[in-house]
Amino acid sequence: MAIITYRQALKDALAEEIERDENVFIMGEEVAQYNGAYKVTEGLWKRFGDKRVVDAPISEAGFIGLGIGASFLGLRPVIEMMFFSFVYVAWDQAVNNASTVRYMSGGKVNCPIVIRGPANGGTNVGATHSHTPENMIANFPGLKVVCPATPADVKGLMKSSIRDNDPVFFMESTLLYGNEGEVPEDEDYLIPLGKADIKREGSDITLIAHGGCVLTALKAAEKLKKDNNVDCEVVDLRSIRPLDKATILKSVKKTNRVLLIEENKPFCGIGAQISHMIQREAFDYLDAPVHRISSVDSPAIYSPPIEKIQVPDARLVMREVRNILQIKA
Amino acid sequence: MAIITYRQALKDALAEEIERDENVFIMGEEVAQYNGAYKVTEGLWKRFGDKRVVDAPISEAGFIGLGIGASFLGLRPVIEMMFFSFVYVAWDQAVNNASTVRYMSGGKVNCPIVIRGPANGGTNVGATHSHTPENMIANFPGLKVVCPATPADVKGLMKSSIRDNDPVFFMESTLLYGNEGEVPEDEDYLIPLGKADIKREGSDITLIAHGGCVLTALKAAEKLKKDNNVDCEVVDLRSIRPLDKATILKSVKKTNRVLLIEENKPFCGIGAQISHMIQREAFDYLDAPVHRISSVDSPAIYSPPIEKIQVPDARLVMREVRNILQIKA
Amino acid sequence: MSTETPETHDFNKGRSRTLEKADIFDYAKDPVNKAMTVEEKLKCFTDMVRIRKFEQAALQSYQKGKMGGFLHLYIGQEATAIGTTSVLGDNDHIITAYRDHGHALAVGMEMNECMAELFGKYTGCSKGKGGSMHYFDPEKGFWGGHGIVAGQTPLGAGLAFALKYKGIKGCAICYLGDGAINQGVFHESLNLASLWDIPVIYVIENNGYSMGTSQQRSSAFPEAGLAARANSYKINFDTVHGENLYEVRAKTNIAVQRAYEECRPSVLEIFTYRYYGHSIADANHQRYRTKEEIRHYQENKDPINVWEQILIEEGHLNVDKVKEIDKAAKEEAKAAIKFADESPFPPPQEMLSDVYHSVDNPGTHTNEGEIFFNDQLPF
Amino acid sequence: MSTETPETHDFNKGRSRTLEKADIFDYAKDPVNKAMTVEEKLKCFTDMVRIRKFEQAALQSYQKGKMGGFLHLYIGQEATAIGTTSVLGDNDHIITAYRDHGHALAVGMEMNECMAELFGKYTGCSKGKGGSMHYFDPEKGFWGGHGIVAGQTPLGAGLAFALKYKGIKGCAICYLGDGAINQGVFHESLNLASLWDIPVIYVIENNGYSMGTSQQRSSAFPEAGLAARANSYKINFDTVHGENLYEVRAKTNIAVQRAYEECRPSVLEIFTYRYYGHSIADANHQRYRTKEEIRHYQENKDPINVWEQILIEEGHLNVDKVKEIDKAAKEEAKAAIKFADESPFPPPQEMLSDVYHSVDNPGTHTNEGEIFFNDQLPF
Ligand SMILES: Cc1ncc(C[n+]2csc(CCOP(=O)(O)OP(=O)(O)O)c2C)c(N)n1
Ligand SMILES: Cc1ncc(C[n+]2csc(CCOP(=O)(O)OP(=O)(O)O)c2C)c(N)n1
Ligand SMILES: [Mg+2]
Ligand SMILES: [Mg+2]
Repeated sequence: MAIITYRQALKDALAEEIERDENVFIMGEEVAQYNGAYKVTEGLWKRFGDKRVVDAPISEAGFIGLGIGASFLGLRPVIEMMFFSFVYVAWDQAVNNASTVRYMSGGKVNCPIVIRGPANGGTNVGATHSHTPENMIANFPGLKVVCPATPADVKGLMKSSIRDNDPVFFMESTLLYGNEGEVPEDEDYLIPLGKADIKREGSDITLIAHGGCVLTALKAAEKLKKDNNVDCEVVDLRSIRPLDKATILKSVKKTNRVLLIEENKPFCGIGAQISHMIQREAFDYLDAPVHRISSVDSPAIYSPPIEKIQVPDARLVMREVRNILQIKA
Repeated sequence: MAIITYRQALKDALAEEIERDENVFIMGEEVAQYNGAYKVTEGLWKRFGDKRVVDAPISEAGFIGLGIGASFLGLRPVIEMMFFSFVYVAWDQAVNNASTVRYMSGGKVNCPIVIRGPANGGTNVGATHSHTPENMIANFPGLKVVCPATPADVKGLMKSSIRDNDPVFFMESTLLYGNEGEVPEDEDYLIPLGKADIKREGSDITLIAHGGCVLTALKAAEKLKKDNNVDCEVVDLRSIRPLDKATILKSVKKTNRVLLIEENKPFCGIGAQISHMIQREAFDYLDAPVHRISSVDSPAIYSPPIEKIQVPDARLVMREVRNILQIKA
Repeated sequence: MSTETPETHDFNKGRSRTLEKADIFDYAKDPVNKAMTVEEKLKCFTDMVRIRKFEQAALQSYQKGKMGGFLHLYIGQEATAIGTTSVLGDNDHIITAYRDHGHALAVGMEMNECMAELFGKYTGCSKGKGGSMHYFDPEKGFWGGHGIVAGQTPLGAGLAFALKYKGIKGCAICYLGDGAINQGVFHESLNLASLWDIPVIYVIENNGYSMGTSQQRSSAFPEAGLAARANSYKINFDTVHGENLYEVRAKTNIAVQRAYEECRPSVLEIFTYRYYGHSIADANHQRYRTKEEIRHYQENKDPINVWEQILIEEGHLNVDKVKEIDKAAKEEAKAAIKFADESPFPPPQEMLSDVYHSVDNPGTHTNEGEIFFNDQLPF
Repeated sequence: MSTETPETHDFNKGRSRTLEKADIFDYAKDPVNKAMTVEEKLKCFTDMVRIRKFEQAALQSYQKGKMGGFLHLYIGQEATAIGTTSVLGDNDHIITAYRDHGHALAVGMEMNECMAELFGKYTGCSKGKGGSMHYFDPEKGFWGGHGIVAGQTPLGAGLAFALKYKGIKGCAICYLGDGAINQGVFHESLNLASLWDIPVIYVIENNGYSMGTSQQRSSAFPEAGLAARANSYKINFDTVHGENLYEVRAKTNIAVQRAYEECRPSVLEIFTYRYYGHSIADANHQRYRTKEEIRHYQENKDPINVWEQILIEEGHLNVDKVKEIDKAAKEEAKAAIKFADESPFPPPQEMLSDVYHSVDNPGTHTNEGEIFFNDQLPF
């Protein structure tokens, strides 16, 4: 195992799958000659050439639609959104076409496409650029949604996503790209979609998160252990749809208390769905209502110090855990 | 009070507001000369002319964006979506521009636009045409979402929506257009956004719904009374954002049992949010977990008899109420 | 007859800019038409008749309450689907909008599966899941049936892109309506197609109206012709009299050869007409167009009549033979109704299949966990 | 000097199709320029210098860590913002993309509020909520500042639509980049603008690149010029040498008069150049363009230098005066930094204001119930 960045792990996954399957190609704005706005595809154009790494004009609806059509004939496009916020200009193509075509054809048409890119706030790029649409996308039966938090996960999940025969929305975070971690070098290192990972075991409370919030939860958990001797279990969902209900419920039944942490806006965010599911299926195990932390319910603010607290941070997680456990700070 | 259809009540609201405020105009595909695909605007073009009732080409992103821009200067466009599913081709304009502009301008720009049209399944028009995006739209801070179920409500809420200075998504149902009911004729008949209506009082269980599902809930409630002597309270949300939390919680605290009914797809649907809210704020009042009925979690199927049961029906509501109350059928 | 230039009382003055006189004998001499066997010519005739009889039968069944939702009839436009697809080869593909029955039958889909789909039956081409607007038969190169106006336009580019990527000499035809050209995604698709040399052919079936809206009311500069929007992207374009099968074939074939040989896109605007309303719900279609206009097209520009006349003049067809073909098509449609009527609806559990490949093919994916989120099911 | 036709070593051969020789003296003689007072001429110069100094100061502050997010510099393009807005009247409006500092200062926004916005301060033009990409000042007719490429294009049509609706003689200028023209929504906007006679002027600021992509790699048929896409919609268009303020003004004025008198849209493509990378993050902008190319523009086509030369030749400016103006602008920028630095950040509760008009103006709406759904707040 090598210690590499999230960005490098992602790039390795892409490169390995391009190498492995001639139907895999990457398409997006500035992914080739420019090496990617966030350098995820750095060096791939040089290595694989124009056919496999394709620079597209600024017309997301056009090239996502094109990718979907190409996938019908067996190609496996990996489409980069420079920011996931930009998928909104292609929303009909991405969610309506990709999610319905298999169904409406009675199973005759498949759509093995991956749409990937960063979906996070906290980088002071303003409201138009900071959307986190994983909840909306996962609302569509027919789509899959993956949100990896660590270098190892991003690699194993990207490889599974590319090999998947359904449309997968693969949501990264610009704030994670530089993080380092151990990553298996096995070329068939595949993590199943829909398998959560317990990133920290604990018995007092279950913290459930995905993407960047997993790290926030872990940070808070360490601090809570130190400060209050509280043992948090941290469940990293990794995949939103499919969702590892079994792992979630098992942990909740063990700890009897839950705090959901997400960067989604609250109304109908991921946390709402999981909260409903937990109270529905583990009602009698709950010692307290399911608590939840999300981004503050307003458009993303630019002002850097204010945006910092608009998205969930460890301090707030700690405050809420203490609140649930009725510990005085 | 006159007995008129939902369609007529909507049309009256539009006509009265056009008459009242010279900044109000209607724009959409086939709204003028064709009288509207669902005849909501029938006669308005003849009465008010080209300026106030505008036929638009098929370019939803273009004319929704145009409406948003026009609203900056004080016009009050009412944009018809022939189907609400078509808002997806204009998603970036509708949700990103409309929801962020006031915030990003520090409050300097307002966007008093209404985007209205039917958002329902159950009419055998297939997966591409049957989306119910109220959950996704309400996810955006900055937007308001209204879903009226009755002729009186559609009138009072439309009038309030047009007079509102924020962007309002007004979601109707083709299945309700023909329904009749008493409607006040007062030209200032305004129903506040965010005020739920208890459409039926009861003490055994609270049924919460919006749009067409309110009628499903009422039908089930009558039958349950007759068959099982169960008294259901039916809360019609009417408005999704703002949301009448007080009325919801009050009813739940009275009945101690809840069934949420919605046509949304389940994952992160409206019901998820309300379920979370109820268990969070009325945990100790719940005698059973919050139950929920949504559309079956697949794209809308065409086949008419199958689609009938894909969306919530009274039979299923009754089954679930009996299940919650542990009544044998 | 079809040889006249569009008259000024044509529904849409915007489109009546002078076209060269369509000389059927010239197009008949086009190599792609000269190469046609008598059998092929008769097949085109038969298939056009079959589309018409199929839809007439479907309409009747609709009126009897046998189906729901929309029904967009193609009647009047038959030469477009038949003419364009008749010059295609095995490596070519097509994709269209919701007015898709004609294209489906043109590529060889059976009346039975098509009718059963309208009835929402399990034996339908999409198992009753897609309905009228969403027919599919990838094995015959038919990729739908798409309900969102212009939503299919980048998909069509994608099909052609895939052919090029795989080194297959082929093309994709993507059909769209005259109203669809105002959707932005079509322009994005044109730009990509030209920029990347994608062998896609956009066929604008200009039937004069998008629902109740004529081109003058929806498209700026209609007098230039809608296909002329291709100009901005340096894409070759042409206009076609849609009632003349020879002309449709000849001009489509030029585009197909361009796709094969130069890997370049084309845009064709085919002037045609729909006799019925926009859909079954459009009962008042005589509000936006006159009876005379409809009659004018039916009498002078009916694609089946025009082709019938040609084949009679060429000596390949006579009145008896026409009657025979008519009758056979009618009976085929009638049998399709019977088939559809007697077929079962999909079982309710079918609601949850064909959503995910991974669910329908367990063991082929690395997937775990819950993928559906039903609190309870109605069956 | 600016009079030469673009050389073949220009960054983008696609755009170097023959333009008529730009004769500054001709444009100087244009009525709109002849009518300029010396004061107005100097104001244009001063304002271009102010934009440049403001951005240079902003860049330095960025490098010192005073702000976050993006910073898209306008330096090199100043004559576009100043030239186009200088012919506008009180009833005219503008809207632009994320590269918006130049336009903001051009309409008279203060350096202080603009700099404070970059610093994320409460005294910023958007209270620190919008940031660099999202400046607004409706009172000065400036409607943003929009982050989504081409997302502002229908909004611009909407502003102009509202003027016409209200019977106000005015127009709206909507600026966009050369990369933005490939977004479908721009085409939808052009169609609507022409179809409905909307007095909107689209100004394509063609600085040669969209991030690292030249027009040849993103736009089919670049040799026709990007403005030529207006052709499809029968919209008048023109191309403009962006380094020559007289030319920018003269050609903008023609479009403005067309909007006033005929209520017709226009498209202008202004050839210009950005000296810095796409944004502060684009450190490697010399990967996609050469140092020579940048130097060529700076030496031959710098809008401030060109205008300076003209005013010196006209006798309105001299070296000392230039220095004075430079110095004043620098000091103004420095003061703005001080202002921004000393201003407070918005209080955390500000997060929840300016989301809804109804929340900020209680009593003015018929609204009840919960509108925010925070389980808890961080402050
Ligand atoms: C995005 C979108 N907007 C609106 C509609 C509703 N609609 C369906 S067909 C149609 C008219 C299309 O006309 P045209 O493209 O000319 O095709 P035709 O029906 O004449 O074959 C409209 C407005 C839709 N399906 N999708
Ligand atoms: C829909 C969308 N796609 C992509 C981006 C990312 N992006 C921001 S600016 C830009 C380049 C735009 O170039 P151009 O239109 O030429 O304007 P310029 O930056 O040169 O002023 C890109 C790709 C975006 N903001 N929005
Ligand atoms: Mg049409
Ligand atoms: Mg540019």
